[in-house]
Amino acid sequence: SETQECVHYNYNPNPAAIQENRGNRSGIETCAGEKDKRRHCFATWRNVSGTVDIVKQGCWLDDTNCYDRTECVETKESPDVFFCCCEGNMCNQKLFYTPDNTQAVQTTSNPVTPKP
Amino acid sequence: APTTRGKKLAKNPKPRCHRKQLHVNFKEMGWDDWIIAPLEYEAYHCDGVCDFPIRSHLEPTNHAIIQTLMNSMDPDSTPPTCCVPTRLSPISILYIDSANNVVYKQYEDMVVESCGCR
Amino acid sequence: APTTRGKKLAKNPKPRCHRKQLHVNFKEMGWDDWIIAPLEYEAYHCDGVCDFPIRSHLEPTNHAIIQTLMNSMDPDSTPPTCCVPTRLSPISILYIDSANNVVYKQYEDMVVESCGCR
Repeated sequence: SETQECVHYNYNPNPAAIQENRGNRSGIETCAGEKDKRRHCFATWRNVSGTVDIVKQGCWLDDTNCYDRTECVETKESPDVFFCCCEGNMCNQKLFYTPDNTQAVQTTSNPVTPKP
Repeated sequence: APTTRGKKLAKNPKPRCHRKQLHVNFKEMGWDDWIIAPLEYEAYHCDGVCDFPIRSHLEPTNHAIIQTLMNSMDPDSTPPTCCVPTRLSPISILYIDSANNVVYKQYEDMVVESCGCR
Repeated sequence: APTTRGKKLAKNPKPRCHRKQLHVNFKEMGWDDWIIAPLEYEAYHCDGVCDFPIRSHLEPTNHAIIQTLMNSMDPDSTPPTCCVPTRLSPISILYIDSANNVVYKQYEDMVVESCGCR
Protein backbone atom coordinates (compact mmCIF):
# COMPACT_ATOMS: atom_id res chain seq x y z
CA SER A 1 0.00 0.00 0.00
CA GLU A 2 1.19 3.49 -0.90
CA THR A 3 2.76 5.66 1.80
CA GLN A 4 1.96 9.36 1.67
CA GLU A 5 2.09 10.30 5.34
CA CYS A 6 3.96 9.16 8.44
CA VAL A 7 4.00 10.04 12.10
CA HIS A 8 6.81 12.55 12.61
CA TYR A 9 8.62 12.76 15.92
CA ASN A 10 11.99 14.20 16.76
CA TYR A 11 13.34 13.96 20.32
CA ASN A 12 15.50 16.98 20.98
CA PRO A 13 16.69 17.20 24.62
CA ASN A 14 18.94 20.21 23.92
CA PRO A 15 18.00 22.89 26.53
CA ALA A 16 18.66 25.70 24.05
CA ALA A 17 16.34 24.06 21.55
CA ILE A 18 13.64 23.68 24.22
CA GLN A 19 14.14 27.36 25.08
CA GLU A 20 13.55 28.34 21.48
CA ASN A 21 10.53 26.07 21.33
CA ARG A 22 12.40 23.59 19.15
CA GLY A 23 12.26 20.76 21.68
CA ASN A 24 10.54 17.45 20.95
CA ARG A 25 8.45 18.00 17.84
CA SER A 26 5.75 15.63 16.69
CA GLY A 27 3.15 15.74 13.98
CA ILE A 28 2.49 14.29 10.55
CA GLU A 29 5.06 14.30 7.77
CA THR A 30 4.07 14.17 4.10
CA CYS A 31 6.56 11.94 2.31
CA ALA A 32 8.37 13.36 -0.70
CA GLY A 33 10.30 11.27 -3.20
CA GLU A 34 10.83 10.51 -6.88
CA LYS A 35 7.72 9.40 -8.69
CA ASP A 36 8.74 5.85 -9.57
CA LYS A 37 10.08 5.19 -6.08
CA ARG A 38 8.34 3.54 -3.12
CA ARG A 39 8.12 5.39 0.19
CA HIS A 40 8.04 4.12 3.72
CA CYS A 41 7.74 5.21 7.35
CA PHE A 42 10.30 4.48 10.04
CA ALA A 43 10.77 4.71 13.77
CA THR A 44 13.77 4.40 16.05
CA TRP A 45 13.85 4.09 19.79
CA ARG A 46 16.03 3.17 22.75
CA ASN A 47 15.23 0.90 25.65
CA VAL A 48 16.46 2.72 28.76
CA SER A 49 16.19 0.28 31.72
CA GLY A 50 12.91 -1.08 30.48
CA THR A 51 11.45 2.23 29.40
CA VAL A 52 11.01 2.87 25.73
CA ASP A 53 12.31 6.24 24.56
CA ILE A 54 11.18 7.05 21.04
CA VAL A 55 13.98 9.03 19.31
CA LYS A 56 12.71 9.63 15.80
CA GLN A 57 9.78 8.81 13.52
CA GLY A 58 9.22 9.93 9.97
CA CYS A 59 9.37 9.14 6.26
CA TRP A 60 11.95 6.75 4.78
CA LEU A 61 13.11 6.60 1.15
CA ASP A 62 12.72 3.55 -1.11
CA ASP A 63 14.32 0.58 0.66
CA THR A 64 13.81 -3.09 -0.15
CA ASN A 65 14.20 -3.91 3.55
CA CYS A 66 10.84 -2.16 4.11
CA TYR A 67 8.88 -3.63 1.22
CA ASP A 68 5.46 -5.12 2.00
CA ARG A 69 5.75 -4.60 5.76
CA THR A 70 2.39 -3.33 6.95
CA GLU A 71 3.60 -3.18 10.57
CA CYS A 72 6.70 -1.52 11.99
CA VAL A 73 8.61 -4.40 13.57
CA GLU A 74 12.17 -4.56 14.90
CA THR A 75 13.44 -8.13 14.58
CA LYS A 76 17.07 -7.78 15.69
CA GLU A 77 18.02 -9.33 19.05
CA SER A 78 18.39 -6.45 21.65
CA PRO A 79 20.11 -3.85 19.49
CA ASP A 80 21.52 -0.69 21.16
CA VAL A 81 19.16 1.36 19.01
CA PHE A 82 15.90 -0.16 17.79
CA PHE A 83 14.74 0.52 14.25
CA CYS A 84 11.76 -0.49 12.15
CA CYS A 85 10.28 0.57 8.82
CA CYS A 86 6.99 -0.19 7.06
CA GLU A 87 4.65 0.68 4.21
CA GLY A 88 1.24 2.34 4.49
CA ASN A 89 0.05 5.68 5.80
CA MET A 90 1.01 6.28 9.46
CA CYS A 91 2.23 2.66 9.79
CA ASN A 92 4.94 3.90 12.19
CA GLN A 93 2.35 4.87 14.79
CA LYS A 94 2.49 1.44 16.48
CA LEU A 95 5.90 -0.16 16.92
CA PHE A 96 6.65 -3.82 17.59
CA TYR A 97 9.68 -5.69 18.87
CA THR A 98 9.76 -9.31 17.82
CA PRO A 99 13.32 -10.70 17.94
CA ASP A 100 13.88 -13.29 15.21
CA ASN A 101 14.40 -16.18 17.60
CA THR A 102 11.06 -15.76 19.32
CA GLN A 103 8.37 -18.04 18.01
CA ALA A 104 6.59 -16.54 15.01
CA VAL A 105 3.40 -17.42 16.81
CA GLN A 106 4.20 -14.70 19.33
CA THR A 107 1.70 -12.30 17.90
CA THR A 108 1.29 -10.63 21.17
CA SER A 109 4.29 -8.41 20.77
CA ASN A 110 3.19 -5.38 22.64
CA PRO A 111 2.89 -2.32 20.54
CA VAL A 112 5.35 0.25 21.75
CA THR A 113 3.40 3.46 21.92
CA PRO A 114 5.32 6.70 22.27
CA LYS A 115 5.04 8.57 25.53
CA PRO A 116 2.65 11.53 25.28
CA ALA B 1 35.43 -17.25 -36.38
CA PRO B 2 33.05 -15.78 -39.02
CA THR B 3 34.14 -12.43 -40.43
CA THR B 4 32.33 -9.48 -41.85
CA ARG B 5 34.47 -7.81 -44.52
CA GLY B 6 37.70 -8.85 -42.85
CA LYS B 7 36.66 -7.82 -39.33
CA LYS B 8 36.59 -10.92 -37.14
CA LEU B 9 33.33 -11.27 -35.16
CA ALA B 10 34.21 -11.78 -31.47
CA LYS B 11 32.97 -15.16 -30.28
CA ASN B 12 31.15 -13.74 -27.24
CA PRO B 13 31.27 -9.96 -27.58
CA LYS B 14 31.27 -8.09 -24.26
CA PRO B 15 27.76 -6.72 -23.56
CA ARG B 16 27.05 -3.07 -24.23
CA CYS B 17 26.95 -0.50 -21.42
CA HIS B 18 24.13 -1.34 -19.02
CA ARG B 19 23.14 -1.35 -15.36
CA LYS B 20 24.07 -4.39 -13.27
CA GLN B 21 23.36 -5.40 -9.69
CA LEU B 22 25.76 -4.44 -6.89
CA HIS B 23 24.61 -5.47 -3.44
CA VAL B 24 26.19 -3.35 -0.72
CA ASN B 25 26.43 -4.85 2.76
CA PHE B 26 27.47 -2.25 5.34
CA LYS B 27 27.96 -5.01 7.95
CA GLU B 28 30.56 -6.76 5.76
CA MET B 29 32.23 -3.39 5.23
CA GLY B 30 32.42 -2.97 9.02
CA TRP B 31 30.18 0.09 8.98
CA ASP B 32 27.53 -1.43 11.25
CA ASP B 33 29.27 0.13 14.20
CA TRP B 34 27.87 3.52 13.16
CA ILE B 35 25.07 2.72 10.68
CA ILE B 36 21.80 1.58 12.31
CA ALA B 37 19.83 1.15 9.09
CA PRO B 38 19.83 0.01 6.41
CA LEU B 39 22.57 -2.61 6.90
CA GLU B 40 22.39 -3.50 3.20
CA TYR B 41 20.95 -2.08 0.00
CA GLU B 42 21.00 -2.51 -3.79
CA ALA B 43 23.32 0.14 -5.28
CA TYR B 44 23.71 -1.26 -8.86
CA HIS B 45 26.70 -0.31 -11.01
CA CYS B 46 27.47 0.27 -14.68
CA ASP B 47 29.40 -2.11 -16.89
CA GLY B 48 29.85 -2.93 -20.57
CA VAL B 49 31.41 -1.49 -23.68
CA CYS B 50 30.81 1.90 -25.26
CA ASP B 51 31.31 1.03 -28.91
CA PHE B 52 30.55 3.03 -32.04
CA PRO B 53 27.95 4.24 -32.68
CA ILE B 54 26.75 4.99 -29.12
CA ARG B 55 23.03 4.28 -28.75
CA SER B 56 20.95 7.32 -27.86
CA HIS B 57 19.60 5.81 -24.63
CA LEU B 58 23.20 5.92 -23.35
CA GLU B 59 22.90 9.71 -23.54
CA PRO B 60 26.40 10.46 -24.88
CA THR B 61 27.74 14.01 -24.61
CA ASN B 62 29.06 15.63 -27.80
CA HIS B 63 32.55 14.92 -26.48
CA ALA B 64 31.71 11.23 -25.99
CA ILE B 65 30.37 10.99 -29.56
CA ILE B 66 33.58 12.49 -30.96
CA GLN B 67 35.86 10.38 -28.73
CA THR B 68 34.00 7.19 -29.67
CA LEU B 69 34.25 8.04 -33.37
CA MET B 70 38.00 8.71 -33.07
CA ASN B 71 38.44 5.44 -31.13
CA SER B 72 36.65 3.52 -33.85
CA MET B 73 38.87 5.16 -36.50
CA ASP B 74 42.12 4.59 -34.58
CA PRO B 75 41.82 2.57 -31.36
CA ASP B 76 45.50 3.07 -30.50
CA SER B 77 45.31 6.85 -30.59
CA THR B 78 42.14 7.29 -28.52
CA PRO B 79 40.65 5.12 -25.76
CA PRO B 80 36.91 4.35 -25.86
CA THR B 81 34.52 6.25 -23.63
CA CYS B 82 33.48 4.63 -20.36
CA CYS B 83 30.17 3.23 -19.05
CA VAL B 84 29.30 5.18 -15.91
CA PRO B 85 26.24 6.22 -13.90
CA THR B 86 24.37 9.11 -15.51
CA ARG B 87 21.49 9.31 -13.01
CA LEU B 88 21.66 8.45 -9.29
CA SER B 89 19.17 8.58 -6.43
CA PRO B 90 19.46 9.01 -2.65
CA ILE B 91 18.74 6.60 0.21
CA SER B 92 17.77 7.19 3.84
CA ILE B 93 20.36 6.30 6.47
CA LEU B 94 20.01 6.28 10.25
CA TYR B 95 23.32 6.41 12.09
CA ILE B 96 24.94 7.21 15.42
CA ASP B 97 27.21 10.25 15.40
CA SER B 98 30.32 10.81 17.47
CA ALA B 99 28.23 12.33 20.27
CA ASN B 100 26.12 9.13 20.35
CA ASN B 101 23.11 10.94 18.87
CA VAL B 102 20.81 9.08 16.50
CA VAL B 103 20.86 10.98 13.21
CA TYR B 104 18.60 10.61 10.16
CA LYS B 105 20.06 11.72 6.82
CA GLN B 106 19.32 11.33 3.10
CA TYR B 107 22.59 10.40 1.38
CA GLU B 108 22.61 11.65 -2.23
CA ASP B 109 23.87 9.65 -5.23
CA MET B 110 23.78 6.21 -3.61
CA VAL B 111 21.76 4.17 -6.15
CA VAL B 112 22.44 4.01 -9.91
CA GLU B 113 19.27 4.73 -11.87
CA SER B 114 20.79 4.80 -15.37
CA CYS B 115 24.12 4.31 -17.13
CA GLY B 116 25.68 6.04 -20.13
CA CYS B 117 28.90 6.50 -22.10
CA ARG B 118 31.05 9.48 -21.13
CA ALA C 1 60.15 -6.05 -8.10
CA PRO C 2 60.28 -4.48 -4.58
CA THR C 3 57.35 -5.41 -2.41
CA THR C 4 55.54 -3.68 0.39
CA ARG C 5 54.28 -6.27 2.84
CA GLY C 6 53.80 -8.94 0.24
CA LYS C 7 52.10 -6.64 -2.30
CA LYS C 8 54.27 -6.43 -5.39
CA LEU C 9 54.84 -2.81 -6.44
CA ALA C 10 53.98 -2.57 -10.12
CA LYS C 11 57.09 -1.62 -12.08
CA ASN C 12 55.40 1.35 -13.77
CA PRO C 13 52.01 1.77 -12.13
CA LYS C 14 49.36 3.20 -14.44
CA PRO C 15 48.90 6.93 -13.69
CA ARG C 16 45.89 8.03 -11.67
CA CYS C 17 42.82 9.54 -13.35
CA HIS C 18 43.78 12.79 -15.06
CA ARG C 19 43.11 14.91 -18.13
CA LYS C 20 45.14 14.18 -21.28
CA GLN C 21 45.34 15.80 -24.68
CA LEU C 22 43.06 14.72 -27.52
CA HIS C 23 43.45 16.73 -30.70
CA VAL C 24 40.36 16.60 -32.89
CA ASN C 25 40.77 17.25 -36.61
CA PHE C 26 37.43 17.64 -38.36
CA LYS C 27 39.18 17.56 -41.76
CA GLU C 28 40.64 14.09 -41.06
CA MET C 29 37.19 13.01 -39.89
CA GLY C 30 35.77 14.17 -43.24
CA TRP C 31 33.56 16.78 -41.59
CA ASP C 32 35.10 19.71 -43.47
CA ASP C 33 32.38 19.40 -46.07
CA TRP C 34 29.92 20.99 -43.63
CA ILE C 35 32.11 22.57 -40.89
CA ILE C 36 33.60 25.91 -41.88
CA ALA C 37 35.42 26.56 -38.60
CA PRO C 38 37.18 25.45 -36.54
CA LEU C 39 38.69 22.59 -38.56
CA GLU C 40 40.52 21.33 -35.48
CA TYR C 41 40.46 21.90 -31.73
CA GLU C 42 41.83 20.50 -28.45
CA ALA C 43 39.10 18.34 -26.83
CA TYR C 44 41.20 16.56 -24.16
CA HIS C 45 40.03 13.25 -22.66
CA CYS C 46 40.23 11.44 -19.35
CA ASP C 47 42.44 8.48 -18.64
CA GLY C 48 44.03 6.68 -15.69
CA VAL C 49 43.06 4.50 -12.79
CA CYS C 50 40.51 5.17 -10.07
CA ASP C 51 42.09 3.35 -7.17
CA PHE C 52 41.27 3.38 -3.47
CA PRO C 53 41.05 5.83 -1.82
CA ILE C 54 39.78 8.24 -4.48
CA ARG C 55 41.39 11.67 -4.08
CA SER C 56 38.92 14.44 -3.32
CA HIS C 57 39.88 16.49 -6.39
CA LEU C 58 38.42 13.63 -8.47
CA GLU C 59 35.04 14.57 -6.94
CA PRO C 60 33.70 11.03 -6.40
CA THR C 61 29.99 10.57 -5.82
CA ASN C 62 28.92 8.60 -2.73
CA HIS C 63 28.27 5.67 -5.06
CA ALA C 64 31.78 5.92 -6.52
CA ILE C 65 33.31 5.93 -3.02
CA ILE C 66 31.40 2.77 -2.08
CA GLN C 67 32.11 1.00 -5.40
CA THR C 68 35.84 1.81 -5.13
CA LEU C 69 35.94 0.51 -1.54
CA MET C 70 34.18 -2.71 -2.57
CA ASN C 71 36.58 -3.10 -5.54
CA SER C 72 39.56 -2.71 -3.21
CA MET C 73 38.09 -5.33 -0.85
CA ASP C 74 37.21 -7.83 -3.62
CA PRO C 75 38.35 -6.85 -7.15
CA ASP C 76 36.62 -9.87 -8.69
CA SER C 77 33.18 -9.00 -7.33
CA THR C 78 33.15 -5.33 -8.23
CA PRO C 79 34.85 -3.44 -11.07
CA PRO C 80 36.66 -0.17 -10.28
CA THR C 81 35.01 3.13 -11.05
CA CYS C 82 35.94 4.86 -14.28
CA CYS C 83 37.84 8.07 -15.08
CA VAL C 84 35.48 10.27 -17.06
CA PRO C 85 34.86 13.95 -17.74
CA THR C 86 33.13 15.68 -14.83
CA ARG C 87 33.12 19.20 -16.27
CA LEU C 88 32.91 20.09 -19.99
CA SER C 89 32.74 23.36 -21.88
CA PRO C 90 31.30 24.40 -25.26
CA ILE C 91 32.98 25.59 -28.47
CA SER C 92 31.70 27.80 -31.28
CA ILE C 93 31.17 26.16 -34.67
CA LEU C 94 30.32 27.77 -38.01
CA TYR C 95 28.83 25.35 -40.49
CA ILE C 96 26.72 25.11 -43.64
CA ASP C 97 23.30 23.54 -43.15
CA SER C 98 21.38 21.41 -45.61
CA ALA C 99 19.73 24.54 -47.08
CA ASN C 100 23.20 25.95 -47.70
CA ASN C 101 22.85 28.58 -44.99
CA VAL C 102 25.85 29.57 -42.90
CA VAL C 103 24.96 28.81 -39.30
CA TYR C 104 26.72 29.82 -36.08
CA LYS C 105 26.15 27.56 -33.08
CA GLN C 106 27.69 26.89 -29.63
CA TYR C 107 28.09 23.13 -29.26
CA GLU C 108 27.85 22.13 -25.60
CA ASP C 109 30.15 19.61 -23.84
CA MET C 110 32.92 19.62 -26.43
CA VAL C 111 36.03 20.26 -24.27
CA VAL C 112 36.96 18.35 -21.09
CA GLU C 113 37.68 20.78 -18.26
CA SER C 114 38.10 18.23 -15.46
CA CYS C 115 38.07 14.49 -14.89
CA GLY C 116 36.78 12.39 -12.00
CA CYS C 117 35.96 8.86 -10.88
CA ARG C 118 32.35 7.77 -11.31
